[in-house]
Amino acid sequence: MAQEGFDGIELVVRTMAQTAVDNETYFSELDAVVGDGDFGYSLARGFEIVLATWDDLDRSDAATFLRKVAVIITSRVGGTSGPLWGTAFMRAAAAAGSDRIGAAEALAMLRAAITGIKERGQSDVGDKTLLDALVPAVDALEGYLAAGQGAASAVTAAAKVARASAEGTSSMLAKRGRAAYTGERSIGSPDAGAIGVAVMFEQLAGAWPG
Amino acid sequence: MAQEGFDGIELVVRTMAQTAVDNETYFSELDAVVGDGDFGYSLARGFEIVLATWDDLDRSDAATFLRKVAVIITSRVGGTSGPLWGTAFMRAAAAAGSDRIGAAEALAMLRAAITGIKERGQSDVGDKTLLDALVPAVDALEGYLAAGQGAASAVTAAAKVARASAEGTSSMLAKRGRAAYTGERSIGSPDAGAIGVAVMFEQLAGAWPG
Amino acid sequence: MKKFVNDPKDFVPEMLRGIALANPATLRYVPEYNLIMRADAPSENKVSIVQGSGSGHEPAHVMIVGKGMLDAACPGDVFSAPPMDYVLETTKLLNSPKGVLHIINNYTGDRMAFDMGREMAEAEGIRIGTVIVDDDVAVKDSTWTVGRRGVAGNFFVIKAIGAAAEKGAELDDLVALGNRVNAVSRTMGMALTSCTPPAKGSPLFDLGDDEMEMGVGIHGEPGRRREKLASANEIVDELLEAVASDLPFKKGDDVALMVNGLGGTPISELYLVYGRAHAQLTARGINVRRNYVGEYCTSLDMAGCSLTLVRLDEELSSLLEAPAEIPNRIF
Amino acid sequence: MKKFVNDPKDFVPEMLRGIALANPATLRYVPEYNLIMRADAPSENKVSIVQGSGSGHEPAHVMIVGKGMLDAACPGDVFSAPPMDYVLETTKLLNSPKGVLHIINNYTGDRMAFDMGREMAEAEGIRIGTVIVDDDVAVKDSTWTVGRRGVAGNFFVIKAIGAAAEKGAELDDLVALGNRVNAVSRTMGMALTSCTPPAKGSPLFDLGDDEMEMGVGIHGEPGRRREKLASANEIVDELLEAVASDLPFKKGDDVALMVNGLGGTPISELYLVYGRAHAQLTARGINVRRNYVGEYCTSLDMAGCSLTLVRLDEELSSLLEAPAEIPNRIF
Ligand SMILES: Nc1ncnc2c1ncn2[C@@H]1O[C@H](COP(=O)(O)OP(=O)(O)O)[C@@H](O)[C@H]1O
Ligand SMILES: Nc1ncnc2c1ncn2[C@@H]1O[C@H](COP(=O)(O)OP(=O)(O)O)[C@@H](O)[C@H]1O
Ligand SMILES: [Mg+2]
Ligand SMILES: [Mg+2]
Ligand SMILES: [Mg+2]
Ligand SMILES: [Mg+2]
Repeated sequence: MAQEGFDGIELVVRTMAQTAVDNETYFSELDAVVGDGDFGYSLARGFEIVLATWDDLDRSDAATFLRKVAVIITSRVGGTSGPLWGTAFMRAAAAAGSDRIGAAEALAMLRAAITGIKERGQSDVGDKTLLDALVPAVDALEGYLAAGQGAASAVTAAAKVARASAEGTSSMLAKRGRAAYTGERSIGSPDAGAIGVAVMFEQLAGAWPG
Repeated sequence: MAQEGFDGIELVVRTMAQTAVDNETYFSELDAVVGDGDFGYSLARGFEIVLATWDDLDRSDAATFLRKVAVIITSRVGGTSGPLWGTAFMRAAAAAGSDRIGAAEALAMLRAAITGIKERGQSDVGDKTLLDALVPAVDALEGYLAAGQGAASAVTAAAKVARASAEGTSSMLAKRGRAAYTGERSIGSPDAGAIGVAVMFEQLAGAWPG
Repeated sequence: MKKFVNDPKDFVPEMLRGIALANPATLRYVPEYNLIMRADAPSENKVSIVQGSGSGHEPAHVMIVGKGMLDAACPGDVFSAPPMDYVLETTKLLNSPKGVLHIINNYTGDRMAFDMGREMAEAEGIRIGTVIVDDDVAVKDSTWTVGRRGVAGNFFVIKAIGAAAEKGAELDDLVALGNRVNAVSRTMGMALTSCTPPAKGSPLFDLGDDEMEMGVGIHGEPGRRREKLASANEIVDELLEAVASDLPFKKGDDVALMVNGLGGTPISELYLVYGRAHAQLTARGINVRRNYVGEYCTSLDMAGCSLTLVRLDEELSSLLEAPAEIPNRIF
Repeated sequence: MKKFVNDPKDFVPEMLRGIALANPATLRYVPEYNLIMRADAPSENKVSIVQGSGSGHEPAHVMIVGKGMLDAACPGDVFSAPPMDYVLETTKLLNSPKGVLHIINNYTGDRMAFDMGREMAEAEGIRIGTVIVDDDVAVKDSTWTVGRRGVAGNFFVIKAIGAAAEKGAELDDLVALGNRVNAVSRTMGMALTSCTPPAKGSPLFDLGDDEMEMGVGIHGEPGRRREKLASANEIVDELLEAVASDLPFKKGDDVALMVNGLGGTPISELYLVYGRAHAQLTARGINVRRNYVGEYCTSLDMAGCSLTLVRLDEELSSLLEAPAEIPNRIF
């Protein structure tokens, strides 16, 4: 029997996947500025398989479901994104447990994903990576939920933070990833991964049952 | 002692050389349309040496002088133009004889050059080559001189014929040279060599002591 | 996009299929993992040498699989490190009692994929050694970057390791050899034009008609700086100064000099560049003992080149001279 | 102009100097006649094999001088046949009691230069044989043209003759062999982009973003027709049909298949093209016994390719397989 609270996770994954596929060209263009222009292509190749196999993904519980997604991402996505996003899904799966997934559990999973990305990427907030959108957005989400906001409005507010933070990476100097090779020249354009995260949050805000 | 009538030959050669050097880019552009774009470059590489060594060229007699020019052209000009123009100068030298050079002698030299080009190129009038400017121009020159015109006005009139004939090659189908490979596609643009000959005639008309 | 391409998503597999068809007796293509391997690998008596990296750098690395060089290459898509899965499965297929050696260009994605793949392969009991190539002097090392990039110098690391492995060297010795070759190899590249990834369909970056990018990466990453287009001699002198002063290479050193085309530059120009570089090194008292002029590690159709210097000793020279049998051949 | 060039007039000599510096032990460069020759040529016991043609087609022919291939190449400037003088002086320098063989691509300028050079050399008592290469099926032969052009097929003529000459074959036999190889070789090329001669500084012709030129010449001469840009598979199929139906190549034939890059196309794309061509030939029942993928006869920096088919027999196969030692090498 499907686990309670599972719908939310399905919605998040499906929105991420659809956003990645819909924005393939845009995300690649962003990565072309100081990177190598494959971010959107790489993500789309993995997430399009998530969508294509959507109905057949094992839904025994949230952890299993997320592990299946993680396997698709790690086996089909190359570049830096494959290991990073794959690790994120794998860690989220591990944190999912088998109980009911409420706000606290969801936040724990997001935190686990962030920790996984940091470890895998040997990176942190301030390095001009997707973490610079993801971490502030999750912080905000946590704050809004703690303040008693409903999920829908908390996600919407978090999406605004993600967007602002992602745009804010423009003024940062890249310290991780391919953009870091360019030193000073990385300043002046936003990080592709951070914008990617912001767009996913925005799409999620739009899709969340209000 | 320098041969009588030699000045005219020097003027012709010098004008040809200067014209080739001045029109390097233009002549190459013409050759680029259905050829390989090196006609101007090739001619200029030979004739610039003619100019650079001008004062030192052996002037014992017209034949020797022209033979020296022929050697420079054959040893420094590649492509089809080297053998063709080298042969032309060589045959003109052979026809120069050692007597005074008047109109008849000059015409004989031009005819010898034409025959040399035809033999070397296995080509004739109508093949869309420089012959299609050179032959009508020399025919005209002969006609005007026979009709009693002075050299200056005969050259000017011949230059007009050269120009009209060269432009007229536009409607012709190339049967010799690199342009011939393009078949029907050679129609619509003039032959580079023919235009080259016309420009040389025009420059000569301008330079001829009136 | 002026390319020979069908569906851009099939670009890499269709290229690999071409390589396989051209070398039916010696190579095996495993489509599931984008893998090109020696048909006779793995061998019980030989460490298996594996290199993965993004595609778009051909002949590196899929066209240098063969006796005396790589046992397998598992490329990712154009400019993307292979997914971890490919690394793992390739490692399993190439498993030898003498071990498997991973040669990795120093990029975040490549290192992550190989780290994860190694972890999982070791969990299955496979012995793995790792050599990281980071020869690009364009990128100034600093505490906060991931270090220098791996570029055309990987040819020398692979060639030396490949030759030594063929002679039966042990895994640890090969790792030491690879590190030693990498430590004496320095490269810098520059772009005259951008390159066009098939999936993008347009140039990766814009470079003005009168501009060039000094220190460009082989994935089109921006370099040290953009400059006004200069003459061949000026370009060579600048690259050479950056490369030679880095190790530094000194008067009396014996070196291998590689002029590597980035994909869109004709070999005529590469020899012109070689002539200048050789003459300038000679003037510095550096002896060019071996040379390489052609394409070794490209960036799709980018016009440009890189210069690599490798300091030679007897052992390295003889490993570089050893024969090899790879798809990338003249006859 | 995005090129490695100093003064365009020095382009060819500077390239030749680079080749000479890269091969000091085996080659000699004679600047007066733009000549690259084997350092150990001429030999009393071997016919000297000479090829001249315009430059801009590298590695043809200056980078394939060496044991087993050419004894000398005397190129003209970019896309210009060598002046007659170079032909004559090269022939004199390479004079051997067994004779000198001229291999000539069928262009007016080249034939004239070699005709004149031959005449003058014979007057000096040198024995000369001539082989004309005209493998390009793009140009329809007719009574009034100079016949087909010589393009990438010249590699096979040179390779076979070079190998046979090394074994001591006589001049007349080499001429017969060259004609025989030429008679079973067919090529057609196509351009995705134009090329830029250094002295011109701009593209030789204009090709729209959505256009390609089928049957282009290696000097940028227009081809059969300009078409809308097509997929790799469609292009290969069209070239193959033109080439295969010309000899014609028949079911059961053993062939060598060459995919030749024109200078600006990366080898990744050439292998993609190869894969399609090989598969299509197999489908026709034509057996690809040998293959060549890379750059053999280019057109400066032109993006594009040509396909060559050569019908093989035992003798030709073994001549093609024979070793050779030329500047154009991988290691
Ligand atoms: N070490 C890292 N830690 C976290 N995120 C990273 C790291 N390196 C890169 N990224 C993120 O990944 C994005 C690039 O992904 P991708 O294009 O797949 O990588 P690449 O092509 O450089 O291998 C960057 O925009 C950045 O947000
Ligand atoms: N067989 C020929 N006979 C006479 N003139 C010729 C012949 N072939 C070419 N030409 C002339 O030479 C010109 C081209 O010269 P050039 O560019 O040096 O030759 P290519 O580059 O084709 O070897 C043509 O425009 C034409 O006028
Ligand atoms: Mg990227
Ligand atoms: Mg021409
Ligand atoms: Mg990448
Ligand atoms: Mg020419």
